[in-house]
Amino acid sequence: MTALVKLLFLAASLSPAATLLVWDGALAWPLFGDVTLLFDLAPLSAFFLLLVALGAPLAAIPMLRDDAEWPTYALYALLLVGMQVLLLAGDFIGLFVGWEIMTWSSYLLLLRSPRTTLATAQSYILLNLLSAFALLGGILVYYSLTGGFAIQAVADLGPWQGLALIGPLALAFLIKVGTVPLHLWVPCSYDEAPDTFSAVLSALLSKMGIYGLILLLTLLPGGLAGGLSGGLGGLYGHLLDGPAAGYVLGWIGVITSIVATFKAIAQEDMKRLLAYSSIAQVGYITTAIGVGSSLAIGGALFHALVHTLIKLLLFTTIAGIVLRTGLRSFKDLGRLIYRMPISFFGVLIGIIGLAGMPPLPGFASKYLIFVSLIDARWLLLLAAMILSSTAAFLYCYRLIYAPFLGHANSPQARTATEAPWQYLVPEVVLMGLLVALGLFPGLGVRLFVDPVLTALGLTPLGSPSWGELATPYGGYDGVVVMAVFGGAFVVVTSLFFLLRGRMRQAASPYDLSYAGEVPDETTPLHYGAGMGRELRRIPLVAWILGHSTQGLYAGLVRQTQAAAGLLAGLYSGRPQVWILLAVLVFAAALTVQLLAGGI
Amino acid sequence: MHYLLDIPAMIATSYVLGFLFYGFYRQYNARIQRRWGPSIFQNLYDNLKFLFKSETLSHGPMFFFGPMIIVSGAVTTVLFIPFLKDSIWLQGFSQHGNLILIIYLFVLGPLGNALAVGSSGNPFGVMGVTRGLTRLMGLEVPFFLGLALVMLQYETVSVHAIMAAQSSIGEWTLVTNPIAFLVILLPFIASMNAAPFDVVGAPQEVYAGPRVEFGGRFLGVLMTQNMMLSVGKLVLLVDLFLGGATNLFILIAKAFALFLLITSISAVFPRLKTEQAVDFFWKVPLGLGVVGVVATVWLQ
Amino acid sequence: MALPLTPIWFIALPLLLAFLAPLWARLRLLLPLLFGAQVVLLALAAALVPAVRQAPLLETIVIAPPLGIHLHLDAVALLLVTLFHGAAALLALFVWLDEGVAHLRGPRPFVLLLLLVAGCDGMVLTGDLFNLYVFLEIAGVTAYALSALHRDRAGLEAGLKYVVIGSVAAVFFLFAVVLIYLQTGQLNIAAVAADFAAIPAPMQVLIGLSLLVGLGIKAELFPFNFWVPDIYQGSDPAVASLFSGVLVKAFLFVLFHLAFLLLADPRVAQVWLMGLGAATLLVAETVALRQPDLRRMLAYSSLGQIGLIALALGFTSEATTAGALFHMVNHTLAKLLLFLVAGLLIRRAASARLEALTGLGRQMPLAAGLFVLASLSVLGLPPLAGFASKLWILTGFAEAQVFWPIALILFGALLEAGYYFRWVKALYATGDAPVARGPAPAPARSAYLPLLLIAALLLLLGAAPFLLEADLVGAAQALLDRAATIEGVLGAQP
Amino acid sequence: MYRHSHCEGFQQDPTAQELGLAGPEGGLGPLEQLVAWMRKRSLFVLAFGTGCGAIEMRPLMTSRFDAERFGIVNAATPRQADVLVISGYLAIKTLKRVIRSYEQMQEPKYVIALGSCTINGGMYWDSYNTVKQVHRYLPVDMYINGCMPRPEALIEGFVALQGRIARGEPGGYQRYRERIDWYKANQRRVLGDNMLPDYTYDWYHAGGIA
Repeated sequence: MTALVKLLFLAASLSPAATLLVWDGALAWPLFGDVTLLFDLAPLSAFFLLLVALGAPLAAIPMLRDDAEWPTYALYALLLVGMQVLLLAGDFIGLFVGWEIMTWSSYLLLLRSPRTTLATAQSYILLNLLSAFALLGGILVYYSLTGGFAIQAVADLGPWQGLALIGPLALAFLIKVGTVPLHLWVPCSYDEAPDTFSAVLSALLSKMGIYGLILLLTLLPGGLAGGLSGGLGGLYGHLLDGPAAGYVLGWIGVITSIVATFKAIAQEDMKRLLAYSSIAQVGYITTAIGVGSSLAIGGALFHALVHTLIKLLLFTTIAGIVLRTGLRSFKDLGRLIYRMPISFFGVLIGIIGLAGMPPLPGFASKYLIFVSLIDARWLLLLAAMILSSTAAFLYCYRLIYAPFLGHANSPQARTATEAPWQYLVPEVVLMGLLVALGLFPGLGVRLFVDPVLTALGLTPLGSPSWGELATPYGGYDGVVVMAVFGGAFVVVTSLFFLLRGRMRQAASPYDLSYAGEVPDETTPLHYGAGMGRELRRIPLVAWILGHSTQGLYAGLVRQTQAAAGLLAGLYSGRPQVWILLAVLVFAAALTVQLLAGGI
Repeated sequence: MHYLLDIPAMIATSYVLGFLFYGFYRQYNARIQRRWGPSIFQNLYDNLKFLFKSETLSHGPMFFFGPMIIVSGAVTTVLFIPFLKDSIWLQGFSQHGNLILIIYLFVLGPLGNALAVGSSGNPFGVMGVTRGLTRLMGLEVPFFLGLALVMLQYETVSVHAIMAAQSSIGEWTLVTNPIAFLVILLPFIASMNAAPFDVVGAPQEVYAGPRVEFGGRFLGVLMTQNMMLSVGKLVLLVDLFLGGATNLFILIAKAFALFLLITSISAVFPRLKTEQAVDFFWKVPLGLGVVGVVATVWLQ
Repeated sequence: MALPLTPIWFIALPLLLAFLAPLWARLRLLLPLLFGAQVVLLALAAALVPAVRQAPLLETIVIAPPLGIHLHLDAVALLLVTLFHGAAALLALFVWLDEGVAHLRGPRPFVLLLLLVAGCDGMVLTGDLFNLYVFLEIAGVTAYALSALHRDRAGLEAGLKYVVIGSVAAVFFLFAVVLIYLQTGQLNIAAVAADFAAIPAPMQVLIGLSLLVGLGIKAELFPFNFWVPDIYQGSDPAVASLFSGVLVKAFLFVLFHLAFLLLADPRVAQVWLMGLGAATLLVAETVALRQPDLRRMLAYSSLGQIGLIALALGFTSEATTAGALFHMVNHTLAKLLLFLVAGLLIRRAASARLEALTGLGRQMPLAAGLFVLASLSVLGLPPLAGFASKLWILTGFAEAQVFWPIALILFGALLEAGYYFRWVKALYATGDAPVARGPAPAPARSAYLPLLLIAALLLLLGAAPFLLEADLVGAAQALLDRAATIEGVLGAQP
Repeated sequence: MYRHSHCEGFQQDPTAQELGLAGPEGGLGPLEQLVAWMRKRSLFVLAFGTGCGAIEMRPLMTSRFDAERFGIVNAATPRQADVLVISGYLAIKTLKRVIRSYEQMQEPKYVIALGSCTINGGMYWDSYNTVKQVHRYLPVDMYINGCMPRPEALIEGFVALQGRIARGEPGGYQRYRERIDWYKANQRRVLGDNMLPDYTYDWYHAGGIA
């Protein structure tokens, strides 16, 4: 019985891939009046559907492990359906339907976790519904402008109309993306969601916001085709070589990534750190979308792909650790490298990609984004992005050091075993994909990015060879980098062994040079908890870490509650009050009307 | 075949220049302190001595691979930097690389080594690594901004093209875009791990920082890569700002001039704390960079 | 003899059955008949559809001129009647299948339920002010009795309060009717409408306002709806579902029907009705945020929905009106489901408090799932019916380039989500073991049949709203087209 | 009344002195010579300031006497050091740390003990708490006597050590490895249950001998 259910579940998780492969032709489903759902597969949505098709099964396999009962499976399938509807939709109503199905099914999935608190659940659903309703509002504005729901570029758009159209839609998508200060729901929900589901939240759901943002650009006059004159550029003119409106979006993205990066460094919880880091990564994509040039959109798409793979890998691996140790805090783990080697390599590959280190694809996408910023001559944005992407090294190092290196800080960490195969299979697959993509960025561009760019009317990046990533500003060859590094590594290692002398293995992990002292288990040797404390002495970082948006939202909630209490006072259970009020209102209205009537 | 000669040539050049420069550095410091100082080959002696230590303590596989990774990173970096202008020699694989790639390769090795430091389990080492990463966070911003000014000036990220664009002294980036040079100068000193930004390996404070557990041949390996990488960085700056070099002697001369400037600055300043350094980078060089951006980009 | 298919049966059949209640009680046929009657009437309504699509049916039974019973069955009336009987049928089925609601299975509730539905039918069907008043009183009185059916303190208090406020409303309404009769000497609505314009303006205002207050109290519009939570909380959830699903709709219809008919220019009423609707929506949704009692929360939520419907109907554009009628249908279904599920949950937890229901979803997964489904529909989230109707309303506003109601409705929906999901979270919460459960056993599986039926309807209407599109648009036209109605009625009069 | 036999260090144990290891037969090969010369030219000093003698290390390193001329520089950690300088009298409490640091140094490694106190306890000759003869616990390569020995003396000592290194004479570390049991016994006698872990001991006994 359960086996059958799990089999069905796997089949369902493969449905996006099936859709991607076999979907052809458009389907129309009338609702009422002139509202009709059109389903069609455009290259842009095909790209994001590809992400879902990749991610869905890989995220589903670990779910087979935990004895999750059928509701989880059903909701996950529903979530996939929602995403497919969203991506296939050729009109806004279909988009909204998919969006909402995605929202509430993911919310119900979030509730499956025993750790979810009321505050988390409420912040998740309310902010996401705010996004959804903002989307609906924008859609209605669009409808009143064009008289239809089909997604296509608006013919001509005044600045104010543009604002009225862009404003709500951008709000909706930015909430989904989780940009500061709308990111409240992201960390807590990613953290408290079921461990195997956080991967989906971070890897797939956030990408839907990206899809929306790119879709938003295509709405504007001339779509993206017009280069600078099209997209955001068509709205409020240009700043340097980029669209002025995009400059704002760019800063939103970069500030998001900076804030999120520093918050991530300060986290004590692995999943929370990953949550903040995914906010930061998506911030880069937002910036790139703000630039809106061919390079930038290419970089954004590439980074979306890479980030999906990386976050699936990292969240799955961390879920494995949590499964085996039951611990999620940096200060409790340590020295797992000997206990969970495969997981170690998973996290290693993940953070190398996250840090954007060559030769993994994280560098390719960042390279495209950097070059696009230079091309747009937005150097200050570039510097800010460098800040966050360099600061990212800190939390990347912490992510690998605290759990895997150093000293085991808890009995669970001392006795943990390697994660089960349901976790390892996706990890290995993802590692392979990442390495392959890092070797052949040109191939990745050719297969995934260029079709979308051509469909959007942008000039494709093109790639002379599989390994080479080419831009007008010059490129690099992933194969050569990897080959040179690998060759150097082999040569150096062999040379090292040619040298005379003995290698001596440390007799115990506590055989450390410790100022002549002899440390032991009781000595606090694991630096995982305190890492990055001195950052707080840097004024900027201290300011960022010292502030939070929670107070704002809490205040909002308090005020609403107060208003509710005030109004509830009206609904006292005393009939005489009711009647009195009714009569008073009657009299008042009568006098008003009569006076207004002027008799 | 060409590569078989070229690659060893590049590695040898960077190594030899490396220990000579550092030997000079120690003598120079000694003279400033009214000492005789060691011989100019002292760094070679130290390095070889460590490489021939008869015993080396290792803390496990990851600890062993760290130094290997960092040397491979240094070699890779050097091989992606063109040493000479319009010459087929000492080019390595620089046609397949670019400036941004090189900047990232600079930190590739140290990050790999950081894993080894972590796996040694010595908290002082990890403290040093954290300081190093924090300092990196501080210095990369103005450093990259300055380089971005250069990239924007020549509208390319290829070192070859930038070098080729500066044929005469009048066209050196140092002359045409001095502000960019000023912006990157101090961050560059920090990236060379020279005073006053050398708090990472503070011997008494964090017990030699990242290197605390590395002895014997590992230490020799680390010294080797340090020398090579420093030379690589110097050569890169020569390529970018001093118009590159057509032959080895000009290269040495220009690199030495640059090195002299750096050592002179670093010899006379006391050490900064980590957060002081970062704050400094975000105020002075970055502010200068912003000024540069406004002056050279916005006002055109 | 073949009985003619006339609208009169909608009222006559329930009355007949109700008066013969003791007989049925003896034959143990109460529950089957309660269900059967509704089904029969549903069938009758279905049978009448083609005829009504041609032209509204008129039926006049003259008692003593000018007194008589004028029945006027047009598209909108048919729609509502169908809705009422559908809802009543589902409720009856639930009462039949679920042994839990013992106090709803005797002869007294049998009579009351039938009379209530009959009264509502009458209000919708009648074309005569005096009959309207009569039916209004029938429905009202039965409602008082029903809410007091629960012979406990809360029930009796609710009943008493209901009597008080209801009679006040009736007074206002009667006052308006009397005034109209004095002014025009007419009681036939159409006839009144024809020469309402002749009445001096101040008198028009007086009549209009007293109508507004009287029906506003009954239809639960904002400044007059303070009584609602108490009543819904006090009376049995099943009964409350009938109030919120059927009774209120009938009153709402009457209010707007009169407003559209009497006023030559609906804009006069527009500001009042839309304003009241908006106020109701906002206030109710806000107050609901802090309700610790499930029944009160549902009551406020239904107030909010009423406000939304009033807002949309008041706008008097065809799209919004059709959407509003559609929303009436959806809201009736959703609230029926919500209240019935709430009844099950409350019975299980022996309390309606939030903390008492914590974690109940793990014990009654099906009930909790249905609760979530209905909440999603009320919130107007796709792919459920509530979404379609809300979208219809919103597009109606967008077409007219009027955006403040859109913002208001979306904001209201957000507030609504705020409290609905609070309850959903509570249902699925884990950790602390929920407080002591009542002795009541889990309800019979069969009891879920009607609930699942409603859920299926919600899904169907959400996925394929075009099934009802023709009827809804027709109804909207019938409701809005004043001239046609008057002409049709007066033209057909002896 | 105080008796010599109670005072640790006076029980002469001649074996420690007698023991000397033969150098490599037939001198050094060219590569060994080169390596030896490199080792001679670069000595990283772990200056363990056990006593007042530490005061003499500073002028040695700084401008006046500038030991860096001889390639003698300070090392931060024992892992990087070649020479362990025990500067002055060695309390038993400090002995443990000194041994620990010595064992953490990587071979080849040398020990220089300076000051009379390290030779015979000096002015602490009758202290219950001062190690009299360091070579019973660590293989001292070079004693530099005097109280205090001036930096010139230190330099002379270093130069002498360099000479031994260049000639390839066996260092004390070899003796330590050969006689580890004896050294450990001595250490255990004074340190008692405050003994340091047996990492090196186990390593040598696991066949770590080259």
